[in-house]
Amino acid sequence: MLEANGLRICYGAVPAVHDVTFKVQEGQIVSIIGANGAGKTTLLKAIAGVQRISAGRISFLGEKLDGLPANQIVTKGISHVPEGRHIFSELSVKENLLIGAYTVKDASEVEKKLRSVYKTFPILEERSAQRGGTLSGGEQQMLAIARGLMSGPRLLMLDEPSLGIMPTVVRQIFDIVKKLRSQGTTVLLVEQNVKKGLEIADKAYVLQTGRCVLEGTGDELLRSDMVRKHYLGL
Amino acid sequence: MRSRIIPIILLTLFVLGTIVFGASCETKEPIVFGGALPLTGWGADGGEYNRRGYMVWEDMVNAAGGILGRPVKVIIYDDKSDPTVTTRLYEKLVTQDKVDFLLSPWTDDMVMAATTVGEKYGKTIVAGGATYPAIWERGYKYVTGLLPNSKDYLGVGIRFFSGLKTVALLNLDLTFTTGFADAAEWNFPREGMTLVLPRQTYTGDTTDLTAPLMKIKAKNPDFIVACTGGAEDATMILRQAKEIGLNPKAWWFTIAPVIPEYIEVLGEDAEYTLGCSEWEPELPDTIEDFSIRAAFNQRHREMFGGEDPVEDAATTFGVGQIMQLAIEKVGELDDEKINEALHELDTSTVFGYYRVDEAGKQKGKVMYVIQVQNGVRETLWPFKAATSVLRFPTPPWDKRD
Amino acid sequence: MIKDVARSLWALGWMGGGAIAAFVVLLLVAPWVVSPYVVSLFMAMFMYIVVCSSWNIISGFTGYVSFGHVVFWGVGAYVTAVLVWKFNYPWPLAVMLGGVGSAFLATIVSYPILKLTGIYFAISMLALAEAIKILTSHFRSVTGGGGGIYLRPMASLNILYLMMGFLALAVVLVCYSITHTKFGRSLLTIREDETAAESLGINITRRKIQALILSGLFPGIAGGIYVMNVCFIDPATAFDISITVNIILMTTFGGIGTIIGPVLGPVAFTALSEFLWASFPFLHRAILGAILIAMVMGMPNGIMPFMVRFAQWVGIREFFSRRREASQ
Amino acid sequence: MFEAWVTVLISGLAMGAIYALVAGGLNLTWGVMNVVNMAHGVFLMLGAYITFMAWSYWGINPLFTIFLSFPILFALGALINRFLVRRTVGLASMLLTFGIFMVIENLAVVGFGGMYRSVRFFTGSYDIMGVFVSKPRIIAAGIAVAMSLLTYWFLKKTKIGVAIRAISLDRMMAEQCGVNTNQICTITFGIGAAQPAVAGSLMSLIFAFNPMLGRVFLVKAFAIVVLGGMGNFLGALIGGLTIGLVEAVIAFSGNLHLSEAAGFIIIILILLLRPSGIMGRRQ
Repeated sequence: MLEANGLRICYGAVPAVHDVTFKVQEGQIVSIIGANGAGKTTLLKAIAGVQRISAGRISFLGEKLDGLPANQIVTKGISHVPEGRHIFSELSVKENLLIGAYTVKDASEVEKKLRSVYKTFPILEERSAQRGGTLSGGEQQMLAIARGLMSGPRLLMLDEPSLGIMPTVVRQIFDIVKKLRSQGTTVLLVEQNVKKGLEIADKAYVLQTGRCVLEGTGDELLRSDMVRKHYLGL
Repeated sequence: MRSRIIPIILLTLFVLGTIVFGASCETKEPIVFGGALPLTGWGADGGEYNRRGYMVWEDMVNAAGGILGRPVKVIIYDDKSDPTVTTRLYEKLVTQDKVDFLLSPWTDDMVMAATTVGEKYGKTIVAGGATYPAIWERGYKYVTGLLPNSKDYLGVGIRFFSGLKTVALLNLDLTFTTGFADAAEWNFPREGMTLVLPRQTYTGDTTDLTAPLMKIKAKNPDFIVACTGGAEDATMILRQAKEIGLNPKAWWFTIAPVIPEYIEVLGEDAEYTLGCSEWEPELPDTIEDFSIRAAFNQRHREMFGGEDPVEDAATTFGVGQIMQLAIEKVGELDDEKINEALHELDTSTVFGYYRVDEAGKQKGKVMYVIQVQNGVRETLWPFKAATSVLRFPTPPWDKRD
Repeated sequence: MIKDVARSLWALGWMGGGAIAAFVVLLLVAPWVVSPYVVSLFMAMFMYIVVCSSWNIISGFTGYVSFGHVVFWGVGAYVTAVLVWKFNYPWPLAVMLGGVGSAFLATIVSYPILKLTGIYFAISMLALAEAIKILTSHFRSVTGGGGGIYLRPMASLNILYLMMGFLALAVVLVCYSITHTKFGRSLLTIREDETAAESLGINITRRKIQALILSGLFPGIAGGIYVMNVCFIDPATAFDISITVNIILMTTFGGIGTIIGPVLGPVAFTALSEFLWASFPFLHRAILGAILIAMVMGMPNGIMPFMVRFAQWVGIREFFSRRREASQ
Repeated sequence: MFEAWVTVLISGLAMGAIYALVAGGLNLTWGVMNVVNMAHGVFLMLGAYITFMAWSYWGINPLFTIFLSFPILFALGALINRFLVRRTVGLASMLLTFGIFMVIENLAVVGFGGMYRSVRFFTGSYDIMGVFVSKPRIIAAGIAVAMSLLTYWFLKKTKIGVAIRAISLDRMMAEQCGVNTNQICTITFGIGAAQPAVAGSLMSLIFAFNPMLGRVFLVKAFAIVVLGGMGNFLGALIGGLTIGLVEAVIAFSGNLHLSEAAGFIIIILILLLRPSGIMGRRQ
């Protein structure tokens, strides 16, 4: 579904990602794991269209993506839930969700989407009139995911959804991610929490200082010596 | 038909052009006059009228054979309404362009700046658009004035109403309007008037005059003198006075009533308001010696699309005339002698009588008292030149039709 | 501190020293070569170099963008004018006291106003300038009110021009040397990250106050020299917001936060506007505006990067880049 | 005395409402887009001239001319953003918009001349039990408040409005939600230009104006935006009314100089006490 070939991304003159190639199959959860500064977030930003790529090619459902502005990438069916959540703090929860559905033209369709995310995240319905900035970290993360879902994406990209959140809520979020897969949404997950990220993944890639060093199914990687030694400390 | 006229006109112009060009090549070195006027910035309006006065003067002097047999050339720069630039430009005129004589800039700030340069180089200036007394009270040797200073300017108007007892004073916070307000305060007790409350000063940024006008209304004065700078603030005063029903027996404005757009902007609200005029285009010849006035009006209309000259154009034309008279009296281009001559002259120009005291302050100029009546300015005083009689008292706003 | 300054001046080297010497020679020779008009034009240019460089200390180095810097210039001009007019002070002393006056103003407002950051600081300075303008009009007995103050011409153009020229040189050298001292470096740290600066043990409040006072001092002297030249000052001229706008425009144009930027900006602007004004008497402002638009679109970072590239091309990169790095 | 006070206060509030409308437009270009818009004043001036010309040449009722000045200046603002402002923020945008200001103001002086104009349409006042309410000012203020509230409603309730607010908070994220930020910013700048134009149209009923009209209001508008809280639209309205009221009170009890100075001193004081404005979000 999503294919990235030979990606090279630079900040100024310094390359953050060198020659990375990966694939996301429809209906799977694909994890990209790696240490801080490995270039995972940069990779997602490039797909989302907010980071220019210097070389390589990104295609989605056979269409070339790179060079498109970020707002058009959303219309292609990709939704980005960035690191740090980026909730619109002064907007109400509902307004945050409505902005997520900005690309959906049909009002009844928006209403339907809204009902469905409220069903997935009941807490958000309770808080719908509250300002986004007043939510707790876990609630904000849920709101960010819900907002990402509002455009009805075929591919949802999650960047560090477990960062700075209580473990119980993290479990909740990962359950929801699994549920999304079962409902037919493909998920591209970037995680620093390697164990969690691999357990859930159908396919995973390990990124090290901007290079893809290992790939395989989640289980394969969980068992690989390199991952065990470097990332799980076993 | 049209097709034949155009070539003929072009041909005539060409021939005329050649003749003028040829003639100008033959004539002697011109006498160069230079000055700076606000052609851009807040003073652009007045500056443009001033420029027209100089242009007409140059044209008419040259048509009449120039001064001392030499043609005249006028250089006008744009001072951007900024006195700093005026200073620089007059330095430039004296030292780089080496003009023979300086012309006056427009308005007190700029005249102050220009005369400072003139004083330094011993170049005399006949101040045109300036009334602030300080100009002549600094002990400068090389400045004379064409306009009466503000004490005299205001005195005429206030004397006209010397029967009224109570008065209120409004004052725009600028150099020349403050000069007017000072002069008004100086004049009031001399005519037996008392200020009912301290002068109400407003700035160019003031957007609401309700508060000071309400304060004045509470004291109900007979007479209101507003030292306004132009149509803008006069409009605000009159409209808001109408709104709150402020009804003195007479309204007196500085500057505004002689500005062409004053009546246009205010319409019937301008009725009954009085002001002082330094110059009116159409007046009987009996009051001052205006032999050249008709010619000036005529030439101005020809040169500027049929527009009548306004006060600011007559001022600068008058400045030119005075310079010319002084030069012709001396008979040579000597700065010292001409400066002396300027202090001694007792004569008349398009603008009016010219006679100055030792400091250079104008003493001879006669002012006109005017009132807006039925949408036109009528002259009330001097009586010899009056075109109408005073309408008094001003009816309350709600009793007007 | 003084040692640091001396060392930094020494670090200017032959090239820098030569440039200063060349400037001084040109400054001294100019009145004999060019007409007084050009001299007064240079003077206006030097004045803007002084105020732009001073603005740059608080706004470029320290990162506190001031929208009301004209207030220091205006207060300096007024203090000088009042001292000469009311108290008959000798004018050179009055000019110096003009600087003291504006630095004093900077001192009293600095503590509260520097608690504000970013746009709030900018707008407070703007409001301060407007408030002082109106109060100057109001207290007529001291300031002459809206009618302003008139002075007799006392100083010759050349003297004032030389004062302004040397003042400009002094300010540029001060700006240069503070970037090489601990004081200057702490200002740059404050600009980058105030919290980090504090954790590095920098007394940020004190540093900022010092920067504002320094930044208010020189415009005051420049205002005093100005008023001695024009011999006239009124509140509308002294606290004209367009002077602040010019300062920001010129410095941004030349390169904000650099040493050479506040020098290049006024020079380029004065030359350009002078040329346009002489060539297009009625449309010069529109044309200057159009050029400004074109420049922002064409070189969004001001002329500095362009100059650096030009300098590289000429081969004197060293001269520009060293200063630039020092300021970053 | 009581009637006099009420007259003065109503007049102050009316002026405050007009300040608020001018500041509201600036709040969009500056508060949302971070463009330090020095050209704001010329939009106001152009609005005044549109009304003047429509009234004097075609005799159109000046109140209807806001339906002319709004779309014309909206289009002009949108074009300016599309071709010029879009790529700049902060100080660079200040440079750029100052260039636009110089071009438009200079062309206006050449085209319209420096002389003062005014629309003579309503004059006089309503006398309500001894309280004088200026007709032109109260009508202008009413329209200004309506316009401010309409904008507030637009930002609060419409899809584009929510997108504008989202952009003011986090432009990058809004883009990633599928908002075409360039397009929305063009609309925002258009409204930001059209709002002062409506204010200008209203002012042509009140003041005699020339091409320098906008200058007086620019400084105050900047201050009011900060006073109300950047990006806060109700705040600008409240800030404008506050300044209008305070000026009127001090003008009546003290004098005009002090009243104008007080406006600015209050701005400094409020910022010192509440650094993000009356209604601003705490940081």
